[in-house]
Amino acid sequence: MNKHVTIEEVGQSFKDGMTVMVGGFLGVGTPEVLVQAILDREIKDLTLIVTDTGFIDKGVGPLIVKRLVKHVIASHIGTNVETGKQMIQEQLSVELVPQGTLAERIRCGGSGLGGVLTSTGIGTIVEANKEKIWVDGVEYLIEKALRADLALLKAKKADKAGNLVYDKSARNFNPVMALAADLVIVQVDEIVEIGEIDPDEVMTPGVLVDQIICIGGAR
Amino acid sequence: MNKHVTIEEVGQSFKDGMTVMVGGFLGVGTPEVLVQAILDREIKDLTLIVTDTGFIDKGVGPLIVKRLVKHVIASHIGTNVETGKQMIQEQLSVELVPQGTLAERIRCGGSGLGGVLTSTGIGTIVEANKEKIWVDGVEYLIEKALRADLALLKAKKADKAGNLVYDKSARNFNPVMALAADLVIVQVDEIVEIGEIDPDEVMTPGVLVDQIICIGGAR
Amino acid sequence: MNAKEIIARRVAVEMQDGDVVNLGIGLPTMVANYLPEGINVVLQSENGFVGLSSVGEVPDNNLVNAGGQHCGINPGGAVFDSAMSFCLIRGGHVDVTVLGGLQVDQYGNLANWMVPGKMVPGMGGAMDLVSGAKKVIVAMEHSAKDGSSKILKECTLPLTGKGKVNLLVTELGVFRVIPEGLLLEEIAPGVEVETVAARTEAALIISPNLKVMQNLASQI
Amino acid sequence: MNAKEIIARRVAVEMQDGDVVNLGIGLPTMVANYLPEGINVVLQSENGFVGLSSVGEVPDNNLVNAGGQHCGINPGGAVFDSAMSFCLIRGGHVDVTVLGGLQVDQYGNLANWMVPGKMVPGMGGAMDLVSGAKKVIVAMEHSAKDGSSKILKECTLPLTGKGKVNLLVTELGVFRVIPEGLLLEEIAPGVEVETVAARTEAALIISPNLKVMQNLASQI
Repeated sequence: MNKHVTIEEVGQSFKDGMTVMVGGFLGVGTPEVLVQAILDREIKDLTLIVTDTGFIDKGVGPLIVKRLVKHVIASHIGTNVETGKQMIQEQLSVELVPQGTLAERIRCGGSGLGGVLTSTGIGTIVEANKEKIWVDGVEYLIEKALRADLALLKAKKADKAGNLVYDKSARNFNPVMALAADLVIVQVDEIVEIGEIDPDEVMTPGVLVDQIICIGGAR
Repeated sequence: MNKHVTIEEVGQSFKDGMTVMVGGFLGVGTPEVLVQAILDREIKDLTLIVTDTGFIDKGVGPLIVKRLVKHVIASHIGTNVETGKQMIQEQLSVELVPQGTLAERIRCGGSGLGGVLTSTGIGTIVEANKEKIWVDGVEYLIEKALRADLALLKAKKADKAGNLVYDKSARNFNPVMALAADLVIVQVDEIVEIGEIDPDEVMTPGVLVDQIICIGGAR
Repeated sequence: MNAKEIIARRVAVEMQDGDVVNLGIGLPTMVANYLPEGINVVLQSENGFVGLSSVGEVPDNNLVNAGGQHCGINPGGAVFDSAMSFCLIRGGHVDVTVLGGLQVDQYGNLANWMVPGKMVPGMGGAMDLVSGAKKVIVAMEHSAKDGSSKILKECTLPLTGKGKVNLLVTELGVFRVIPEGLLLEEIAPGVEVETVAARTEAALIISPNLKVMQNLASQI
Repeated sequence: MNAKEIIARRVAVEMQDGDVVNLGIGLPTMVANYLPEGINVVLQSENGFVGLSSVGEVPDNNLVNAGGQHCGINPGGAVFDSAMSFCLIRGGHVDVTVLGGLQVDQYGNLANWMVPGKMVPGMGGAMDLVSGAKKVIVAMEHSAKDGSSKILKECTLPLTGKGKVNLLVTELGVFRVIPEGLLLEEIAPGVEVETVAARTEAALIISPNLKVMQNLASQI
């Protein structure tokens, strides 16, 4: 069960119109080689689920610049001027989601949960078109689960069974996204043999990971 | 900010009638010294939130045997005959919760979430007195958050800032319970200086922990 | 070969190489002993890890299975907390769960967690497993100790899950839950269909391709 | 001392030793520079860690703050994923959050994440922070660049949070949100109450114990 593959093999599963989650926070923890693979193949009409749309030249930003994305679900788009521009021109639709709600919705999508009750966004436009419910005297929004066809993630290290270890703040959304996509592909800096990562040190269990590309090997 | 205290100091915060979460699974990962401290002080009328009630002589079981508990919220009570006996005699009330739902309810209680939507328990008596909701064609139960006054946890190692590292399957409910109580007390096998645990290896951040007792020091 | 061994052997055939599998306590645990050659599965333990294996020479008090018994963890295993464990279980990341049963009915309902007035151990993780695993297999003896059928038109005990069972394996046969009811697909060697029907309260649909139970012949 | 420094200095006084604090991007970040002696706080970074500190000699590309800038992490810090980060934020484990503002009103409403038709950067983590932090402090300049008041009877921009602001600090004073409205508790040295009132659209309640803004005198 060696999940180590080449970047060419990975690209075969990319399809126009797919929904893609990409890990990272302002480009940190974003698998740039996997993003580049989408760019190279010009996979289009993507729905992108990300915490932010990066910068025009970093993170998932280039996917927006190249106009491969038709819909974005994100908490922040301010650092990539192209996102706002295309949104105002109505060439791109954007659903803005509070960052904590985004994390929970993705986690729900990967955990057999239909959604969560959160008070984040109560009294704001985030309420629009959502059900609300009172529990023990507090009003909550019902925020629904999110899933994707594909998750593109980045980790520091993997073993060949797909167990992942992340590095510092490059962890961010990667672990929850590993739960919530039909196909999970991870770019790692280093790949080691099974048994070289202590089970207690695994941050994302390999059973969630389908394919791994290693930068050392892929470049 | 040294959170290392003695077992005597810890006991001062115990109160009759309090709601207590105790980590562990069939006694593994249960802080037996902290449980003993409740026994020694005969703190009574407890509401206990646990995954199981252990055995008559292991885990939280002795709290039941000593009749210090009036209400239990748990997923499994079968390994402690006293729990069932007191329940049938109506000396103890028991709310049985599916184990995954219990974990989520505790996590919600510690995370500012009012509850989650789960399909676990649909069509069973777990539905009783609960709201149901349909989301995208699937029926879910609304399961509400749980909190406690006190959480008693166990870890392998802590630094003096309260950062925790658990050992193998002794992790179980300890990390979610660390989120969900007003006072969080942890029994550890080893206490180290701040800086000796790599931030990436911390399993529960110290900001969630109030007090630590170290077995080496306490016994 | 006793009934439990027959059942465990047959359930083992359902596993595919690489499957993530959760085995309930008791009979289901035996399935791991009969995996066909070349089929390696990753065992999930609901108390918080994958890579469950048999206990090593020196038992570790911090490493137990969901029944609280000492166990081991394979290289390539991973430990997590209970919340994550059930994210995996409910979220469809467990390919197969094998559970024991007190009753199964022709609607795919399962009752295995309590007998009112008698035994209320609690559902533990069973409700999450039947709710979330991709494939739910019930492995149980065909009849109760008093000889009554455990395979009913409709369960009388409180349910663990409603309409969630995919496959039922007993020492008499293999039954698939289909919209029309229980389809008898395989039958134990030397057992007559009439015998199975007589010992089953639920109505049975007999598969036109009825076969002898797999993975047993060579051992009998 | 410029307006931003006045504000940051005063906000710093609100911190208690050991507080877990989340500082927004921009002006709020400056608060860390003015913590009183003996007050050590644990800075939470919403992208996934506690123990945020200034960047070391060799920047690490995998260690950035919530603004994407290189930073450091203190000994005793801890890293986690974004879900856990917001469990801390929403769950009341952050004692104080300091946020910038476009508008604050007398009901404790805050608007700081979009200007329709002009600027829609998104709310990032701000809505979770105002919803979940134990104490929400808005640190902003008193007036907009065009001189108009940012402290209103009612916010006109889309809200970040409804009724969640506890304290507002500007270069002119300190305003506590109470059920009756905005209570002016402290005023900048040399500034008249009338000046503050004139530059504030919201109705002000003047505290009978009105004081000079703390932590400034020694520096002016």
